[in-house]
Amino acid sequence: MDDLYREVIIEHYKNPGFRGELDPHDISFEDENPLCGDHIRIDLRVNENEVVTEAAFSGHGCAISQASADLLLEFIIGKTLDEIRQLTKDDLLELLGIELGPVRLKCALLSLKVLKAGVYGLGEASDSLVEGD
Amino acid sequence: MDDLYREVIIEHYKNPGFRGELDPHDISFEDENPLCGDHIRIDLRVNENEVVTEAAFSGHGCAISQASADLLLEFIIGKTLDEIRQLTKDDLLELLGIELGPVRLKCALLSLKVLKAGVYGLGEASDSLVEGD
Amino acid sequence: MNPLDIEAIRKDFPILQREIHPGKQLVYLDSAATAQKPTRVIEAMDRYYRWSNANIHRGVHVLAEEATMLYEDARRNVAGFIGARDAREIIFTRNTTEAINLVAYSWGRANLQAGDVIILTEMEHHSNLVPWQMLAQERQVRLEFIPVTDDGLLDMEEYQKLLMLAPKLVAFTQMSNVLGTINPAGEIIRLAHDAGAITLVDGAQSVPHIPVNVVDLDVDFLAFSAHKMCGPMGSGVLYGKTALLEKMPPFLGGGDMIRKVMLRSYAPNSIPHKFEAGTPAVAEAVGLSAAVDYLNSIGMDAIAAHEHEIVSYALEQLNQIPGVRILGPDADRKGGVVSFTLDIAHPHDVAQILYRHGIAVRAGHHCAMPLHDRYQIPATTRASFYIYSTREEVDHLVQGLEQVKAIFG
Amino acid sequence: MNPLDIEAIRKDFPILQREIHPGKQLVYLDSAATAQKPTRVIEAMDRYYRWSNANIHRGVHVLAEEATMLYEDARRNVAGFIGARDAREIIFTRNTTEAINLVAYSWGRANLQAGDVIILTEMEHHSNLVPWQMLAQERQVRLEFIPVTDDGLLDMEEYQKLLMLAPKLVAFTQMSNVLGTINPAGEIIRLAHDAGAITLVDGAQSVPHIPVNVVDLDVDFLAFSAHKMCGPMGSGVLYGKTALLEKMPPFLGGGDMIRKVMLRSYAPNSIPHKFEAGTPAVAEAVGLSAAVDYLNSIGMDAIAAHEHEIVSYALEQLNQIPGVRILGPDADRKGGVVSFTLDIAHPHDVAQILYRHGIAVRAGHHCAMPLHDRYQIPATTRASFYIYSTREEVDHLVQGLEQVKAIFG
Ligand SMILES: Cc1ncc(COP(=O)(O)O)c(C=O)c1O
Ligand SMILES: Cc1ncc(COP(=O)(O)O)c(C=O)c1O
Repeated sequence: MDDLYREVIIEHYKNPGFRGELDPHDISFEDENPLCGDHIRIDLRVNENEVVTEAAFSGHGCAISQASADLLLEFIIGKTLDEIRQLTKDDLLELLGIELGPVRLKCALLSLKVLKAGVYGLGEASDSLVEGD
Repeated sequence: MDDLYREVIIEHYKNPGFRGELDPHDISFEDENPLCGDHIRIDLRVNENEVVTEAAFSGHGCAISQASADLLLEFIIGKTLDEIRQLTKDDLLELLGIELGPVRLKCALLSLKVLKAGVYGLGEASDSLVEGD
Repeated sequence: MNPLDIEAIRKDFPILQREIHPGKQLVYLDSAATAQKPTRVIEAMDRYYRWSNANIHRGVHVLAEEATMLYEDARRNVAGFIGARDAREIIFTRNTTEAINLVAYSWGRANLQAGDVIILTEMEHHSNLVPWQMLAQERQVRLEFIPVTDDGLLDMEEYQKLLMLAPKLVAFTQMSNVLGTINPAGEIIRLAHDAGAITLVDGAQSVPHIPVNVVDLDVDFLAFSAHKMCGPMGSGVLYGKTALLEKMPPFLGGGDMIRKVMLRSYAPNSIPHKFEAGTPAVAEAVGLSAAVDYLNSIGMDAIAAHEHEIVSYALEQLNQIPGVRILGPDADRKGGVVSFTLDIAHPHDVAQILYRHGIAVRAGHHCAMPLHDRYQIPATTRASFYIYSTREEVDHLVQGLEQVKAIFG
Repeated sequence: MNPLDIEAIRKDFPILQREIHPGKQLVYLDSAATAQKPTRVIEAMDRYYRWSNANIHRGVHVLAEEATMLYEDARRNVAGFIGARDAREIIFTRNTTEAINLVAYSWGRANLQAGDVIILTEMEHHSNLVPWQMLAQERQVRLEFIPVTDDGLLDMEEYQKLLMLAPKLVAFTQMSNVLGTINPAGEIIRLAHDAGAITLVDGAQSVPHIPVNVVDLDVDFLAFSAHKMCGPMGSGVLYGKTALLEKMPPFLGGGDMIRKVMLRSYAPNSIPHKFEAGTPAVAEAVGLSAAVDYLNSIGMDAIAAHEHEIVSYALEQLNQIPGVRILGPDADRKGGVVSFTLDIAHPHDVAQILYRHGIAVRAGHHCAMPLHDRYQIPATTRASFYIYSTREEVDHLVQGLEQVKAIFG
């Protein structure tokens, strides 16, 4: 049996460390997964060296999408924007530590997609930001 | 093996007794089978008792459609219009003496359809004239 | 009416034998999305391809004649199944969606002008919304919606008021794929006709599950899908009254739908062929016909009764679980569909965890976003039943939900 | 390139084993109408229904994920088969006819105005004529036709003249289903692009029989049908360049083609889903994918070479029969299609008598009435070949024609 709902996921879902909004922020982006209605907004504050100092997410959705956002923000604190641009699908899946079918993969990747679209300053979040391996 | 092309059919196809046009005529009608392009026109002369005295067909098409027209006209000479109105698909098939699949059936019935549409004085030949048993 | 012999019926469906996880047999509670197929339907198509496959209507060889006969027999069989008087009133499409689009493009564009009103309902599937939205946008047609009450019924008083707008068309689902509500189709149609409107019934959920008779209903158009009634994918049906179909312009152009073609113009064929352009899905029609035979052999009354029993039991059981909120009316007003939310877990997580136990349900908006908006919830978990569903499967569902609560509680 | 092992290939097709009359095995010479299906295609669909059947895209249970994966794998497989760079350029339709109608409705209605010119050819199948006639009628678009020469080729000089009309679209068949002519598609497309037109290729006859690469051709739209390439009925493909597809409005409205739906408006999904409304024909896509695998395992070059050999032999043999008149060019310019007339017998009678000998050919206008008008004949008899066709079958055809002459002579 898969361990999609291993404790760390449930823990981050029920008691997220980074839920909230940052106002003012340096970077903010939001998007949703039309398939299931999962919605994520991410706000970042970065210092003059482009290092992320603070991060928060808001929105709603399934445990996978919300826990993934929380784990992701925990991971990027102290990273540079350039390092964030290099993040891949595999990095995120490693953070989550689970295997996902194609439908739930979209839930997991939503936060990474939103994050990268924000960091790249794009008008629209594209699947190609998190695909391609 | 079926005897669709038994001698009488080929004979009526190659040497039809009633091919031609009647001018003037009392009744004339023509129609075609859009599926295969078979085309039949039938002209009739009737006397004051509504008895068919002369008949002719023209047009083009497969042996079944043309032989069927020739056999049909041979059969109706001397018949009344009322008798013609009573003719059914089975009557024609009996004249032909063959069994037909649904596609070729349309070829065989074209002459009967044209004949009855003409006798009924219809604007259009309808399949319902030769169906329904 | 005898209860169904479920044990025997389940043996007819090979997929129900599948083990999803070691020791966990498939519990398929997703029949509203698509029904499973009995062996006889699968074999009918298999036999068609191994024995009779040909293109139809224009061939004189035996394969072409057999294929034509099988295809037209399927049409007659489907006509009989819904009580249509004339097989020419049956048009084969890909699915319900295409059938409704056919009406919107052909009847709609020929008959509706700016300012004309179409009445729909708040519980429609996207398939019975978007085609009319497209038409409304193109032609400035006005869409109005019969509201849904808190307990999932159509507000018939509001409907009567909307009818005063003199609508040209009333299009509604006979059974909601989310709420399960079985709408009073006969009454809705009668009132529409009195107001001078024609009617379209989305029968995607009703035709597979309850007896439907187009003459009794006096409905003008009825659309449904083979794949939800034990038949194959790629096959759907539009029923239309002869008088309407004959006056409608063609929809798709191409082979078979024509009587004659010149370089710059064409003359259309008679119905139903006028609406079937190109090589049709013959094997799929054969499969649908086998599905109709299968459903007839069991009886639509018996099927409806069986589903009523299962859904009653499911409501009873689910209502006992704290935190479960069920959408839609009570069992007497609905078919075999139960959509619900659980307070502590998202529907996707619910479905995923159920699936760990071999239970296939669906989570999401079920192609009815506006209805979910109406209830202000983004998604639900849906269990849906069919001939092969059992009380034990409902018990599995309930046990699965207990697991969900254990994980998220 | 080795010649095909025809004996082995024929064993893959169950229907070819069928005895039509006692002692008379089926001689199937009607593959241009529809191809027969190898066991692996039939079994792929069978397995799908017995093991993985589910509705796609929105389910989290294993069946839904398997079905989604199978469906999207089929898309990628088809993309690879025609050399498309991106699987999103592949839209599943019912058949070639629907694919062409999709372009006429969506691209056509969004891009063409009164007075705009579309160039077609005199050898088009009704499927690539009627959709444009409908559009022309609705929008006062002007249709022009590349003439066909007496020996069945497109008149390229006339084409160049027509291009001076600055057409918006050039739509033509890559291979005629009557003449067998393989048109110089690359050149036609290049000239069209130079003149500022986009291009649509009807690949119904070419994709099954010769290697086709959309990137090499630089074609904008390509339409074809699964059932003519060893795949199932109810499945067709529209290839379109991403840039075009993304700008086109949706065609059919309903489930899956949307991103978001409100009561009175919707936002469309991205391509290819934008053009696939409602439950798609998943089993059929799986069948098509198996057919692609089958054709790839033999090789399109080998298939084309085999058909060239058979059609050369057929032309040689038929030309020796007095009274036979063959339409179209010589073997070097055509695929495996031979349409002919016999002076003393009508094509229907020819086909019927051949059929007595177990030989399935087609007689009629083959959905190309204007082409037959061009040659001033109402109908032809057509023999068409595929991977499983043999020289012996051509010999049977010739013997059958001798019988026709004996009866009518
Ligand atoms: C050249 C050509 N175009 C289009 C078609 C139409 O294909 P379908 O009937 O599968 O839509 C055919 C086959 O009948 C054809 O031969
Ligand atoms: C009520 C209702 N209408 C329409 C549809 C659309 O059916 P299909 O996807 O087969 O076109 C469905 C099923 O998804 C449905 O449940």
